[in-house]
Amino acid sequence: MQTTTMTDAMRPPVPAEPGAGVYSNKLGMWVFLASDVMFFTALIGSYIVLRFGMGSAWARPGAVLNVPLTGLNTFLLICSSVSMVKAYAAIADGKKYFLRKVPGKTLQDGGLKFWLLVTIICGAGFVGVQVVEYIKLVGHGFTPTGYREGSLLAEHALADPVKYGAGVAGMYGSTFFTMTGFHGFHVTCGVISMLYLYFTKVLPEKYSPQDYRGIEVIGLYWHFVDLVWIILFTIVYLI
Amino acid sequence: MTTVAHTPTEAHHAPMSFWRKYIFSTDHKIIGIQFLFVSLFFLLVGGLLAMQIRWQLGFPGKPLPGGGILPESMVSGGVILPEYYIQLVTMHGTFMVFFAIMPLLVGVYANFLIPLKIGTHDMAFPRINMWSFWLALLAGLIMLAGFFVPDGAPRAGWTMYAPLSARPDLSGATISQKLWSISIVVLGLSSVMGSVNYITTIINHRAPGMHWFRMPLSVWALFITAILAVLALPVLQGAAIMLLFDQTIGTHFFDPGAGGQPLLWQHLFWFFGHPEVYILILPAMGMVSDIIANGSRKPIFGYHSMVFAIIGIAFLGWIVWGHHMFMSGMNPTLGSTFMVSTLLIAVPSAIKVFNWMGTMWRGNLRFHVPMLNAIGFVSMFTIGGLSGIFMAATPVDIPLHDTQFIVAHLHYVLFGGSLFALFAAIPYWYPKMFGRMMSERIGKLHFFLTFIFYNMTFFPMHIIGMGGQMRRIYDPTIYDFLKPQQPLNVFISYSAFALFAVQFLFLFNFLWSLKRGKKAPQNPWEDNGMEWSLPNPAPHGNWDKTPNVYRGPYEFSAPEAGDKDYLPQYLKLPTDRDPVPAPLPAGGH
Amino acid sequence: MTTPTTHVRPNYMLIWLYLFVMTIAEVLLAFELPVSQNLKLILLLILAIWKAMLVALFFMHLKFERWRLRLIFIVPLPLAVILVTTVIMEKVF
Amino acid sequence: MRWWLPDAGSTFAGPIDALFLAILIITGIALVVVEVGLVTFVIKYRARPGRKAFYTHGSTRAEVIWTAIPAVTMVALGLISNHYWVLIKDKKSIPPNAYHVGVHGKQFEWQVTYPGPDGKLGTSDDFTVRNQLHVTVNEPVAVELSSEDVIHSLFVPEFRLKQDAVPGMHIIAWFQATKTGEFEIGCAELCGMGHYKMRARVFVHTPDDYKAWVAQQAAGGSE
Repeated sequence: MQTTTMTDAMRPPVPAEPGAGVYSNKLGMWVFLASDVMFFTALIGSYIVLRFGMGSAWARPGAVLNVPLTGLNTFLLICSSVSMVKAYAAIADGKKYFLRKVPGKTLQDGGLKFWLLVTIICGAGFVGVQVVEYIKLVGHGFTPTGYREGSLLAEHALADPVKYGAGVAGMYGSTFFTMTGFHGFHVTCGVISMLYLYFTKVLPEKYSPQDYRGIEVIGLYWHFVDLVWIILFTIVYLI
Repeated sequence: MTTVAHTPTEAHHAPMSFWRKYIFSTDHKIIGIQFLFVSLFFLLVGGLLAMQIRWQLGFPGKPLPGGGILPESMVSGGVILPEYYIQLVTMHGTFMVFFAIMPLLVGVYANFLIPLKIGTHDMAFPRINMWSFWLALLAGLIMLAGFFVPDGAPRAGWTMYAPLSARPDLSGATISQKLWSISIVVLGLSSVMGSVNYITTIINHRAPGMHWFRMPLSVWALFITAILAVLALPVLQGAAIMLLFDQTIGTHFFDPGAGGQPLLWQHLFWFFGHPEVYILILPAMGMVSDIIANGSRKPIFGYHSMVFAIIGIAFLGWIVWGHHMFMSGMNPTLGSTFMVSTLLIAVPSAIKVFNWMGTMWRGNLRFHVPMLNAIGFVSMFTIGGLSGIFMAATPVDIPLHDTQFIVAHLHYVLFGGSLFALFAAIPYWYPKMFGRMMSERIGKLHFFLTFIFYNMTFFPMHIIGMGGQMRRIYDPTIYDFLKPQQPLNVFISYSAFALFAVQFLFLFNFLWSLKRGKKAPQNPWEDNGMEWSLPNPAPHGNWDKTPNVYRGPYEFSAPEAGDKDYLPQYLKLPTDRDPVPAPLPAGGH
Repeated sequence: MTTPTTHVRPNYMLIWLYLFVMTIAEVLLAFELPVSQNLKLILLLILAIWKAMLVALFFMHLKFERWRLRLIFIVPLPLAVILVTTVIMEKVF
Repeated sequence: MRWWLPDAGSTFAGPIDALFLAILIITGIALVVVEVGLVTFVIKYRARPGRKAFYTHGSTRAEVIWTAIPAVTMVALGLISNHYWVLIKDKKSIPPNAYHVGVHGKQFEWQVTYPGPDGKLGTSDDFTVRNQLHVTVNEPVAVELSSEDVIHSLFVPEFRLKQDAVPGMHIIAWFQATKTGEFEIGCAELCGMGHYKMRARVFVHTPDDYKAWVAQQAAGGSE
């Protein structure tokens, strides 16, 4: 598979010196993920600090947020993560196809095209559900500035200030929308990148067991986004 | 993400258009040069702002010369208004830190030097590198736009302490405060892109034989700097996003009325801010190490401890941020912890200073302009480092905190440190960039005048700071206790004007030498670095064939060198064996 | 030119099942089970970290990478912990 | 012209100034060593034809020495400093007999609230005076700092007193003035365009004068 062009000969055989032991795109993605850890540290850390500063004044879990809907979303993201890793395994084994019959089995065997499509659909589904969630929340009166005056939630909060954390609703809205919003932004970026790869690289069958860098790198990003969501789901929705 | 590592370098086959070659270039050297011109421009802008600050402090109430061209919202009858003065101090700090010193050291020299010094053809991701430059420029322009919107530039100091920065009704600046946040988010993105590139390139693209402990200290310093940037900038980005949301959509992160915490901003800002301080000085230390070894014709004294000192400074840099907040009402127990970690930074810094001196000891010193400026760096950085001890000791920090003493300290580090290092680095690698030498004579004149006026400007600031003059005050003369030291303020202002004027010598030298400078020989400084195996200026794609590295970077006056007093890393002696490249990783490369 | 991946591939569907079961356990723990607030908090955090570890180790293959690559992802974590604990200590006068 | 710290006006000034002097001597020695060394090397080892530099990669012993000396010095300095830091800033160090006054920062003035004749803050006989802090000499005073809008910083150079006033936080700073007279207060944290003019005064009275002043104020005095 190695086509030795003039350009390749000029470049150092990567890595010339023992580096991280992986190709540069993957290394670069890992460094970027380390950087993203710090970005989410700023957002999540601030949430933890601010919430800690409030004592027990925070709204009770499930009072404002729709946990079953988000539970569905979590399920979607976990599914997309496993389909992503299946896509990676498929291309590493050279399965470029969509679905193929396996003798002696009823289920067809999925290839890269199938699993990446599943990932994209689940990812897009996640974003879609999040948009629906936001619209519903804002409709109920939950906004980044707190409970909107005269809204349903504001009335509830008046009736049961402890359950709805009436005193700190502003901070609740601020942290909730910032954290989940930037997570949603990351998911959206991932879906767009995967769509781009799907049409420019996966459908034309440009990946091979010798070179599947794009799939592995976007996979790392995608699993990281999933990982952040696992943490967010627990600390924002359940605690 | 997938193809960037293999952008074909058609440079060797077909001539590229002017636009591809010099404007939307992916060549690391062109990007470095683009950064150089842009950040020199911002350096000039920052300097102009500083002159206005000095005018106001030296001569409060007197009309600013040429102030007539400024609009009525900034000056009244030629006299600087308090609201404009605060914009001046805010934007001076912002421009100098984020758009002058940081891109000059990291944007220019990380881009330019890393591939050349580790013997590779370009960055790992050349296209991301190009984006990094254009985003940095965009961020700079957004920041500059602050001066031209209604209400003028941001007014909360470069540290943007909330809630002053979060509430336009308190600061008086509505639009530009938001522009500041947006600009910083964009700049953070640019820095992260650049740093991911630097780290990946250094880890994975070193030429055969360039072991970790054969890398020049400049590359080590830039590597550690990139690690600091990649981990610190996102924290600032996150904080700036929260600030932006506070300013625009009404969130309450830093709003004490709704349970927000103003100190949270300070913690996040300085958690980024202290590593940032080392981002601004480590590359300078690295380049100065290279230049001092060259000027002394001696191997650097204690190479390994120099590397570990850089790593030590970077590590300690993460656990000292609280020393910016000793007076902020932070828990005093935390203050004690931060004091100890801060004082410990003196140890690696001392190692570096003494090792530089050890390098000069029994050397054969050549006083070319880069060497002069490097010696200037060592002596001035020492003052800056030592004056830091006063403020690290918490009780002594009480009278000195937020006074002109800290202004003196930070300028000794950033001007006496980083800028002197740049005055050394720019002429040193100028031939590699442009193929010509900068004038030695003007360079020496510039060094001596700068050295004198610089000390006359910033040393007295220690004294007025001890006297208690607060930072960022518009008019010190309204205070009885500051009135007696006003003559010193006047003296500082005159020195500052002279210092600024002298910098035009450098600017002239820089621009004039582009066309008229002496043609550079291949290795003008008789240096050992990999970059000097290339013609000047270095061609696109650097080497035709990947070079081999045979030894460490500082083999000056080595016995094997024979009658020469230097032994380049790329020179193969009969006794040297060719290094063996490492095996390739799975999944592509 | 390239060397094939040498490690035995983990059973990804099994890990998916773990994640799924643990998510359900989390929701049940948060809303249905009668345990004290503090215990709930600790159990939820343990479950979340466990899930995150599963994703990082198996889906992101950290279990099969060399230490020098793992290090890249590990380095920011103590920094995050330092930042958050310090700022929280702020409140504990 | 003043070339030193402002005149001492509180009990903190003694230790702080002594520590300042100690650090000045330590850093002064280090500075002289470095600068004299540099100048000597520049003169002594300047390039001369036919000379070659001494080829060495360093000396572990020398490096251990110049690592150990700063390390020991800094740890010692840290221990000494911490003693006084705790004395000045720790909440537990505020003398129990301290006289509490409230200082409220606001763009751009200091509002000082006095406890009135009953000696307690938060009671109905409190009264507030703009930009004037009146205290008794040789008596510990605890300043309860708060802020209306942005971060301010109460700074009295003569007292070596500086403490930020942060909105949403209640911070107590204490001091004990050692001589009577009138001193200036400045704001040491950028608080907006009027930052420079956030100027106020401290009046340090003898106990009798202070009592007279409080009585006059409580009676709806001239201020």
